[in-house]
Amino acid sequence: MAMLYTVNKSPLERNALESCLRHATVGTAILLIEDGVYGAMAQTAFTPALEQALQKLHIYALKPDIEARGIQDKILPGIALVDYGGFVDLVAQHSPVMAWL
Amino acid sequence: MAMLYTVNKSPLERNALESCLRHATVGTAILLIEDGVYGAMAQTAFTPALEQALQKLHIYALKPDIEARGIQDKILPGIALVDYGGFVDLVAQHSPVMAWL
Amino acid sequence: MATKKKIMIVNRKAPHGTIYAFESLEMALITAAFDQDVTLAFLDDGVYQLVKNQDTRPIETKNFTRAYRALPDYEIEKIYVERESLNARGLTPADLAVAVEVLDADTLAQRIMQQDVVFSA
Amino acid sequence: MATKKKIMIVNRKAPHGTIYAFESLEMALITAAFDQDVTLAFLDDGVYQLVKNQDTRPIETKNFTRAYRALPDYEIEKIYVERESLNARGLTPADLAVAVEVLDADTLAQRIMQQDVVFSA
Amino acid sequence: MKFTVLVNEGPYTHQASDTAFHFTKAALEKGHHVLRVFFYHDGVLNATALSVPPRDDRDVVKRWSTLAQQYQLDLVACIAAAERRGILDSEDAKRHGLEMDNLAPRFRISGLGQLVEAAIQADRVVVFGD
Amino acid sequence: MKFTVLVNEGPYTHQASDTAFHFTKAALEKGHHVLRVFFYHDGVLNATALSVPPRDDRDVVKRWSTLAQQYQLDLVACIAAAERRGILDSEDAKRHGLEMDNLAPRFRISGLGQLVEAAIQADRVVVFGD
Repeated sequence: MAMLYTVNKSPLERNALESCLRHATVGTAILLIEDGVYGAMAQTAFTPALEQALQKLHIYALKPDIEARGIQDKILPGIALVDYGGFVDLVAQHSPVMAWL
Repeated sequence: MAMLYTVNKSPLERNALESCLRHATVGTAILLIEDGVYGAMAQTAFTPALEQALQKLHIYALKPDIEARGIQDKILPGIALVDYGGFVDLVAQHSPVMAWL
Repeated sequence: MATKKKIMIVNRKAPHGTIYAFESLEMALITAAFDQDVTLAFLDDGVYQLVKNQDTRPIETKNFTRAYRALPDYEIEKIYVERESLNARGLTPADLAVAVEVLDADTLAQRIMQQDVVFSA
Repeated sequence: MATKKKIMIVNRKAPHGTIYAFESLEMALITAAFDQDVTLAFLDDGVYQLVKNQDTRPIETKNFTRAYRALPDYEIEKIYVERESLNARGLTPADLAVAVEVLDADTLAQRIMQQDVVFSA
Repeated sequence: MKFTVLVNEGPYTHQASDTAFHFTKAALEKGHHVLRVFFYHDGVLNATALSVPPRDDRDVVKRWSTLAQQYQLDLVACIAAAERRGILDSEDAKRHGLEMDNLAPRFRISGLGQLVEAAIQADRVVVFGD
Repeated sequence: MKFTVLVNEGPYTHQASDTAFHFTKAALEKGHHVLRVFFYHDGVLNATALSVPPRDDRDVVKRWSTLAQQYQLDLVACIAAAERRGILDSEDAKRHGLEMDNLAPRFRISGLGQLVEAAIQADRVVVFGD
């Protein structure tokens, strides 16, 4: 079964998302939550790293957190948005689950 | 009067020290405290940035925090070590004081 | 207390993930009530605080970001946003909910140096 | 509960600046008492936790780092440290207080995948 | 499916407790079984009975208590983490000679073993923190 | 010289409160005047009367109270930050219909204006946080 990583940190403030991507093997699912959703934005200094990651990983982002931050129109294509129920489904479908805090 | 910046974050986890250095004008004093003292180490990925900063800035590090972390033998030459009393003196000698948190 | 003090509140953290942005805004509003020379500076992830159309109903928290638009009512007129921080995040002043003055890092550094007090969180 | 679970405790934060390293170590020791298949992983700033000769008397906090040396007594034998994290910090296994297995990032990633439970803080 | 949830941060300061709450609620609504929500590190601060948030904000503590009542959810705060941060149940307070306790309804205080035990029994462990 | 100290984080979780304490103590020992130590954000958690740390660790709360007694130091926690985090003095508890309060000795609870006022009067303001 593929595993799920969650990341809740902005990639321009902390190294959590960068380190997570460095440890994500092909087919791993990554869910961006809380301030981690800033990592899903287009046209940022981190965007190239995420675009590269999208080629081998399944990347999701929590829609409630995106809307809270007003960035719904700036999300990279290829990132799937989920709500809290979708978060639960991702956890049920993957194992283990690890939080990059 | 020259100003004092304090930085308490590890430079390999967060962007605080990097951002601080980007905003430090010639002659500014920087005091590394708490996990910020990891930024004072030689031979790390951040060392080149700090060596460059040492050419135009006064960089201090809190000795109690260095000893707590066991890195007293790995501190870059040119960084002055102070204790809590020295911290107080630096604050008295500079204004304003800003914490890069 | 004859002369006003120059007090800057520096915002470097993203909103919502932590409470610092919200409680720093409260600090800014209180400080303004003391009739001092108040400046707000937004840099690094702090620039995210000012993004428009933030809607916190989906995360069920209080939408404190609406209060940024009220800053002029509190006579806080110096609102600086760092150009480099905006650029790194793909943002422009048109993305922000508030009228701000965009400064480059060097100019912002000069403005910090001129303060009497710098608060950060 | 016939079969043991594979439980990994991931340490990515520096000691002393925050309490996570200390309280994660407590978690590791308790987990070991449950007779499971326990692994500790140290990467990113977490590798600083294992540096030898840490002396917290000058900051007047409890020196919990001495307990890392006792990990084998708790039958925690899988202690992985990431090579890339050590290198970026100018550290080698000789700088550490504990005997560890150094793994590169790819190998560590494989070990994470094999777990049933991954704790982090 | 059986979940165990770990909350590492206190209310309001970090979003972790909010996200953990919405995750737990969604899991329960989908019919999953949440064996235990364990509060560690600053997470124990979610268990204070004395939090009084402004009326126009959510009440994080009360929300956990209500969810626990509704679903017979087991909310456990780590005793060692709670004691140093000033969260005590009546027994704990008495043992330390204090006249007050401040544990919120439906929370209980116990050892870290309760986390490990729930992690062993669960199909999934999900961690929320800083 | 006149100092104002701002503490943004709670005890134990972050070193900020430790460093602020050692800084404040050193300033007082050098003969400086510390006008006020203000506790904001999670810093208000330093003011809990219920913290019971292990015997082999420092007692962060008690240490602040003792320093305050020794030097007539003014320790003030922000009321808005304290209420949402469950730190209440007896008056505040009564107003909210709660039977317990948990403010540690020598701390008082007041508004953010106390921080601004002390910052205006001080020669230096030093901030400790996360």
